[in-house]
Amino acid sequence: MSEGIKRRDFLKVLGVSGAGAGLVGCSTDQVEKLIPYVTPPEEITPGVATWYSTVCGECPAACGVWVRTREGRAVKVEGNPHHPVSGGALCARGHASLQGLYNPDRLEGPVRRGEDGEFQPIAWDEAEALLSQHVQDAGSDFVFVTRKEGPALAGLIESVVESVGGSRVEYEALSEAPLREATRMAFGQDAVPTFRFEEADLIFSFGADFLETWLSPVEHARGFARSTGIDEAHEKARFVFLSPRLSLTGQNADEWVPLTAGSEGVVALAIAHALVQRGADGGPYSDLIEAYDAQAAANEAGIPAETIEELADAFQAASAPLAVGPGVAGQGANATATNLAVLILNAVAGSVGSTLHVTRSDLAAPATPYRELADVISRMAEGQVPAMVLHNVNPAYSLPPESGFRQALGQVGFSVAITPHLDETAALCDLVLPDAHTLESWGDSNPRPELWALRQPVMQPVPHFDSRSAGDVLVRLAGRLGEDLGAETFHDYLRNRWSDLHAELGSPGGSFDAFWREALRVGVVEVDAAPAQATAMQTPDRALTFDAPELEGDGMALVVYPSSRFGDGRGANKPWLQELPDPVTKLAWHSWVEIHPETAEELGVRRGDMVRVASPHGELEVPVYTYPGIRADTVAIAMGEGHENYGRYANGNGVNPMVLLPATVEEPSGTLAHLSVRVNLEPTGRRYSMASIEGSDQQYDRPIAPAVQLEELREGNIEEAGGYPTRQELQAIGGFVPITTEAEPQDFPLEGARYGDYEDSGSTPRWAMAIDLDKCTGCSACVTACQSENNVAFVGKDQLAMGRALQWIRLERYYEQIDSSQPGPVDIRFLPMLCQHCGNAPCEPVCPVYAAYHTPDGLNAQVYNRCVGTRYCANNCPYKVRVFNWYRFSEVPEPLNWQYNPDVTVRTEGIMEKCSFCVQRIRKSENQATLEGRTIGSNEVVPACQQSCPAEAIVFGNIRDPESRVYQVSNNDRTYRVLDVLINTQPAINYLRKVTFHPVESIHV
Amino acid sequence: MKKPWYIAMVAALAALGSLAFLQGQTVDEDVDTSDAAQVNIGPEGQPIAFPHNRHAGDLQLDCQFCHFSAERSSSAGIPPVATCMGCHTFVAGTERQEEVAKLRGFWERGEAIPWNRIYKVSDHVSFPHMRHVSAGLECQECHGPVEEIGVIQEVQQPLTMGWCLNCHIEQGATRDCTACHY
Amino acid sequence: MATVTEKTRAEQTHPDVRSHGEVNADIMRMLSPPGTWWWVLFGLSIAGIGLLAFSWGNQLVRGIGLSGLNTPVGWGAYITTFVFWVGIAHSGTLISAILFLFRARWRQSIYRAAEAMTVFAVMTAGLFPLIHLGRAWHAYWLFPYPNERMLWPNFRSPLVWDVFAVTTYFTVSSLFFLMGLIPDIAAARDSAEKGTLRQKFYSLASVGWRGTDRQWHHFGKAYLYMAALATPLVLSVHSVVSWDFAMGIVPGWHATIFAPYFVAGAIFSGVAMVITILVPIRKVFGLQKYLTTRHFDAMAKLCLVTGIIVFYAYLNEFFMAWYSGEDPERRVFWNRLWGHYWWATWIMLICNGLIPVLLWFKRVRHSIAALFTISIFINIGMWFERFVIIVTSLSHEFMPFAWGVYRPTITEMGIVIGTFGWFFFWLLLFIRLLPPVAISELKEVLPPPMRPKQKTEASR
Amino acid sequence: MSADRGVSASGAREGVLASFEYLDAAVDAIKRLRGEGFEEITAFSGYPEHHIEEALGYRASPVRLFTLIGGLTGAATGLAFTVFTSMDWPLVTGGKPILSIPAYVIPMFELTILFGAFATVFGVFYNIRLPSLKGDVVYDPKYSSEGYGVYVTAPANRITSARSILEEHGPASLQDDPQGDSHG
Repeated sequence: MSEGIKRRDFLKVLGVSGAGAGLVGCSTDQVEKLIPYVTPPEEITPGVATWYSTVCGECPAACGVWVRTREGRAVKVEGNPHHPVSGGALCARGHASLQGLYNPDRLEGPVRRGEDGEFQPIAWDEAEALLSQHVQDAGSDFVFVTRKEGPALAGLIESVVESVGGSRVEYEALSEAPLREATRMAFGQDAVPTFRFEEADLIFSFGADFLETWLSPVEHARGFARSTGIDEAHEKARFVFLSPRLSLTGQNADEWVPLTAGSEGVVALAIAHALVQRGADGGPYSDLIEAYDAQAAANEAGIPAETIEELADAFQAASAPLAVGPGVAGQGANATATNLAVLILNAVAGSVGSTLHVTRSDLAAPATPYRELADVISRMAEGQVPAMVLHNVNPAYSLPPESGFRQALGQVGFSVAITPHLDETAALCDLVLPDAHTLESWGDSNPRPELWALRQPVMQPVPHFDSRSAGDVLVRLAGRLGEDLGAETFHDYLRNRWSDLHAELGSPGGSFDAFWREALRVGVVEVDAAPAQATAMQTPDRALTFDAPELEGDGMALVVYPSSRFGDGRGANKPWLQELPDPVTKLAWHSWVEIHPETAEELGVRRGDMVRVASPHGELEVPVYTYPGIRADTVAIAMGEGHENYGRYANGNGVNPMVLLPATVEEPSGTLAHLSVRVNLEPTGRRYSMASIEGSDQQYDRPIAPAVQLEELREGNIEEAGGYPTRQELQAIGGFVPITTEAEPQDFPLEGARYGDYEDSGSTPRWAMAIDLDKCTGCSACVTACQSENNVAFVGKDQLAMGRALQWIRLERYYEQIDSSQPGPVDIRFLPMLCQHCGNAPCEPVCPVYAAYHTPDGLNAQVYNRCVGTRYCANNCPYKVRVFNWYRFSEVPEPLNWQYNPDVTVRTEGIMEKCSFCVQRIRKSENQATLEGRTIGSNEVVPACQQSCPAEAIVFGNIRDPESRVYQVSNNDRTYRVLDVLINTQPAINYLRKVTFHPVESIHV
Repeated sequence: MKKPWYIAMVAALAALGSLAFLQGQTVDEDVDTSDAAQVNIGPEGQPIAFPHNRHAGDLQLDCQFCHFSAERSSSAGIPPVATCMGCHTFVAGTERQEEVAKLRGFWERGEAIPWNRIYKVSDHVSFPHMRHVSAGLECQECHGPVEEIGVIQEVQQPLTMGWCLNCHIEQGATRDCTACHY
Repeated sequence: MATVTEKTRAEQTHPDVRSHGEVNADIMRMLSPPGTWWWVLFGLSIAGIGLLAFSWGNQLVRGIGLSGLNTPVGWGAYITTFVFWVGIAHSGTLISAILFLFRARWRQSIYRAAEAMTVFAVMTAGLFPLIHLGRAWHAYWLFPYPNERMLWPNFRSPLVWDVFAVTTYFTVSSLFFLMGLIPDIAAARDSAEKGTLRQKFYSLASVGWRGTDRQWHHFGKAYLYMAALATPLVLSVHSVVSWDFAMGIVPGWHATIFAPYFVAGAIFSGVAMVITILVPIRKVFGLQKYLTTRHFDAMAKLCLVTGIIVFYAYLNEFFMAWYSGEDPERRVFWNRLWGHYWWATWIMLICNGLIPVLLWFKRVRHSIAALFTISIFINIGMWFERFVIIVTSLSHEFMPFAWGVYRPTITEMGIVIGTFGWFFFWLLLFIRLLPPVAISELKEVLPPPMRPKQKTEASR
Repeated sequence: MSADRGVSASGAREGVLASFEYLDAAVDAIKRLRGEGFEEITAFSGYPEHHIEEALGYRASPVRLFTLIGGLTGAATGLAFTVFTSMDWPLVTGGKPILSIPAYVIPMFELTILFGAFATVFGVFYNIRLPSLKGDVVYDPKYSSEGYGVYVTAPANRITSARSILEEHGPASLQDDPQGDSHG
């Protein structure tokens, strides 16, 4: 069927060690090669997946993951259920790490800048010799810049740098330094607190995007969903978001306090003040708190004073309140102070020790903030840095140009970049060493004191690229520098460190080899958690100003926030992430500036108009996205896009907001202040064709994503509260009578259809799904998970702008209540829309060739190879979940195609496709069950979306079995089926209504 | 009067009908036969002239001795060179020892043997070997009398959908499309 | 037998036609070697076919993505034009079959051209189901033929009904057309000079027709039965086409009124197209004798009636949408009038609802120029009607979040325009090679030659 | 009418072909001939002239039977085919029954028309013995444009009386046909 990548091409690569690699993608007319192993790796069976546990390297949260490999190739990344951070879930960026591994823009080998200024290939040994030579010569002036790495690699770097007496700078564009500094000041601990969202019953977020980028999103999302999701006892935590802009996290809030940018600190203190007035203990900060009364804070924040009082009442009333923030976007010149203020609020409310824990931190040395890099830059500029290594960092992109990094790098005698692929920084270096991808290299992580995890290579290095892991390079470098590490490879070095750790931990699990193997198998080692310490606050060791910072320039405050898809921009060259519609704006492949509709009106611009955004430090042109979730006096731009030299999928997409920012150092934490300028917008008169999947953000009273107020739910009258009256029709005799529908999703097929294969289909499973909209956070991880599992192609900006996105899951987002003018309830409904596998599927009878039909086990099947492409089914699908292959989107450059899942057909042009309920997983489980001589279990099959969902909102199984989880979850007052009351499609997907605290105006359809 | 012309007319119609039917009986071009029946490599096609009749026939080796994963995986598995060397380290072969020499060459060079694939269904078909093995199907049902053939160079069966279906219907196995197509 | 009485000229459909022989002479003159204008038009239509071939070929190679279609709007210009041509195809059989059964005396001189138009229009329409397929090379899977894979088409699908309806319609209307041609081809054979290629061709095509009593007898009966078969067929075909939409649950499609609504629309557009084509033919060949104002008057009246039905259907749709109380239904129609595609809707309403009102006036109906202009407006309006029904409905369905906009592309326009070249290519060939006016049937409505009075006592 | 109709006398046969300018003349001539017992008459005209058919006393044409049988065959085929294919590989679509008869009515209907039409065409050709490129039929090309022809055959001994009857009605031309077996 597919002329492009054939599933069985994977067999060809069986012996990657051997000749196989070159043969991938050879076209079908040739006789296909079968490449067996020379010696078989015992754990690999062709056609059967092998799983390896490792650590995700996409962000510092370091989730534990399992990687599924087939015939020696990684094809899917999934959360490691044993790992407390990921808890079995994974975010979109984690899934997309595969496209980093197989990225066609990875360096094919080490390159050195020649006389002509162009990069020339160079042999590895030569390159390493060159490196050690320069490091040697540089001696104490040698600088090693790295990002936050695992303990082992960090330690190795440390010792290498020390061996020549040089200096090491650890740089993270998204720095939690202010939080860390505030914690140090408040509790005398150089640590990042852990936040237990799961245990909170009231959550205040002062702009912390803890569901997207802040610290450990997946872990937070799980806890958040568990606490704010309604439970059997009809209890749910409440979430208030205090920030000038609603991030995705904010969109999940029950209430929004749209305060002015930077005023989070004073508001937090004012709430604390109000609490103290209500009898709480201000502790050492009592005097400080005294200074901040509600009215003053309210004035500064541009909100009514009552709001602060109400918030204080709520916070006091709550049994386990929790306040977090601010996020990176809120890091102004007073970032540390604001963090401190929020910690004070927690302390005053007594949350410390319950929902917020400050523990002794064994983390590798903290990411030193921008200040130290700034010093290095000045030294570089003065030519005092003869040699430096930049490992997996991209300051040339992620720092404001004003920092002068680019120019300074030019003054460095010999600059070396160790990175898997060329980026803006590497492009300026003299020598570039291709680093192995994290999925190809060894390493470890220690995200929490009590948590250790190993990173192991899940496959042979991708043969297209002659890469070496930084660890190995550094071990050899140390050797050349005369440092004796007692290790030939980084693997040995890691083992040594871990054997020390093993001894340190008192030799758990007997011999070290056993311990090591177990660590590799399970993927995580949990040691006795260090007791939570220092819940008592100390007096601050220095004075701080909590007031909102004075923003430079005039016009509207500019919020620069980390993208939930690209973080600081390192994910930008992964098509899946580019193609993933931003959870908030539903735009893909480009940048935008978010401005309030009223502001847009004043400016005389519409959504999609190009505007020139000018700050005192720079300007850029970007299309307007009118967003009701942002204050009228604020605009926001996401980081991550606007790359110039980062690969074919990133270059030229959108803009990099850093050009608008000054290189201001925040004191005392020394991080880069993101919130520091005001900007002016000026229409250019040009239009921009935005790549959006959003048709309308309104439900028009249709039975799509209803909600119910908590009180109503408790009283059990769900129909009145946003429910739908039973449909009635007028009949000749008897007047209005209810329309009869088969009520239960397990009723399939109709009696009349029980023939042939369908005779006993009353007893076969009917696969069904339940999605709890009260849990779904709209994070869109399921979208990418599905894309990765089901070989869903990406289409690119132009095609997506035409409305040809191929993703099988569309995360719909509807606005019910959203008002940026004053504090109040916010109600935004998320609806993961995928094929509903209707019992009465409108798409099936219209297909002329039976390409769409219903299987006896209740799947709405799409037979790709039978499809002729009339698109009638898509027209007739009321949910619009069928997508069409307009071109041969599946033909992607080598080796991206190595990621394709061998269990799923790769679709070629002219074919309709859609969610299959991961039928390949169902069949696999059936085959397994048959081999074991049993029937398939009701909860046995876990589709990719459910597996990935950090909020645990999705449940899949056989709904005919009353014991199945899907049946039990669906058996709920809140259960409804989208559009069912309107068109009686009898979907197999049961949604559970969102629950709100405020009244929901009834929807009558 | 002049009857022949309309007799001819009827005959022509009949001819057309039967033509359509015969066309139906033959394999359609959309069944990706380029991967299936049509594969026919030359006499020197396989890198090593491996005599199935010698191993599976004379020596009575069990198919799954070499195709090790047939009973537990959807793919039957191609024996690693090590498996061959298990015997051929000692057995130099009776006739055509040069072929065994080739094998040893591969082994010494640590190279994989680039066998040419003969049996292959289209890419939109998933064929779980284990289901068929566990159902007690003989390998020969699909692969023909391998134990009598020397160097396998062409498939013995059409490997087309109709051919699969006939067996599925006879055996009372499922006819559901998504059993094979997904 | 009673003597055949003389008619006064006023009562006759063709007052200016004096004798039977004159008819043959005039019609045969049309088959004489073509003039430059014909070659110009012929060249244009060849160019059109070239455009069609290029655009379609390009689309086959590069992918259906060259069209502007997207996820909410899976059907667009292609299906629109398909329905347009199928509609055009309806007037022919209507005029030849239904009016034949109704014994409408004015059909004789126009039905041949109308029928030819029908056949060619179906040939054109038949291209689009192929063109719009994602995998056109698998189109034959829609036909029920015994195959190795033991697969059959899904007879529940309106598209399979379509395959049956359209192929049947093409076959039957072609048979009807060719059968009616035989006596006239014989006439052409008799008038062509011996030994020429034309004469050979005609004598072959006339299958030895002699015009004997027996031949006329069975022929007339057969023609009647064919008409009786074609009448329900012509009504069924566009009903089936309408069910392609009405069977869907798409708001704006799912309506019981669709079958009659579409049939009326089809006849409306078909008759308009007949006028559009006959006016120039009449002018060029000087057929004023045969195509009198009374013919055009009758066609105009037919237009008027069907136009009124169509316009009623429009209003009815809007009313039902409002009356249903369903938001999806209501919003679709609101969106038609005021939404993204408002211009298409208003073109449709003006061309099909407003302009035909002029046909109430006899002066308009008797002005060939006015009729010609109006008929062209109607053709445009009817194309947009289908566009509105298909595109506006699909772009505004149940899930607001999935609403989308469709813009036709160059490729689509090229193919749509190209098919006009294809259509006129056949039409031009036809009027040059075969008698475009039915000679024998025309004579049926002419007064037969009678003996001068003084001789009549011979019959007692 | 055709030679196989009516009593054909023994012995050699001759024929006469008369061309008439006027319809009523031709019609009267035919009536007279039939009155005199001449049954083997072929009339030529350029268009279907019901006066002539009346004069020759035609009854209903058997073509309608072809149409009827064809139509019924079509309907039966349509039903059998749709039902058979649905049962041959039962697949449920849209929760509808395997046998969705209402949907099958449409293919049935179309096949009814199709088969009916084919049968009709076959029927007419069969009944008028066409196509035939037999050249020896007595025929005058001008009939297809104007005028009428009356061709009568009779045993040699009676042919003169036939010729005289024709002459009485003032034919435009008159020509003898020695074969006398040239009925179309």
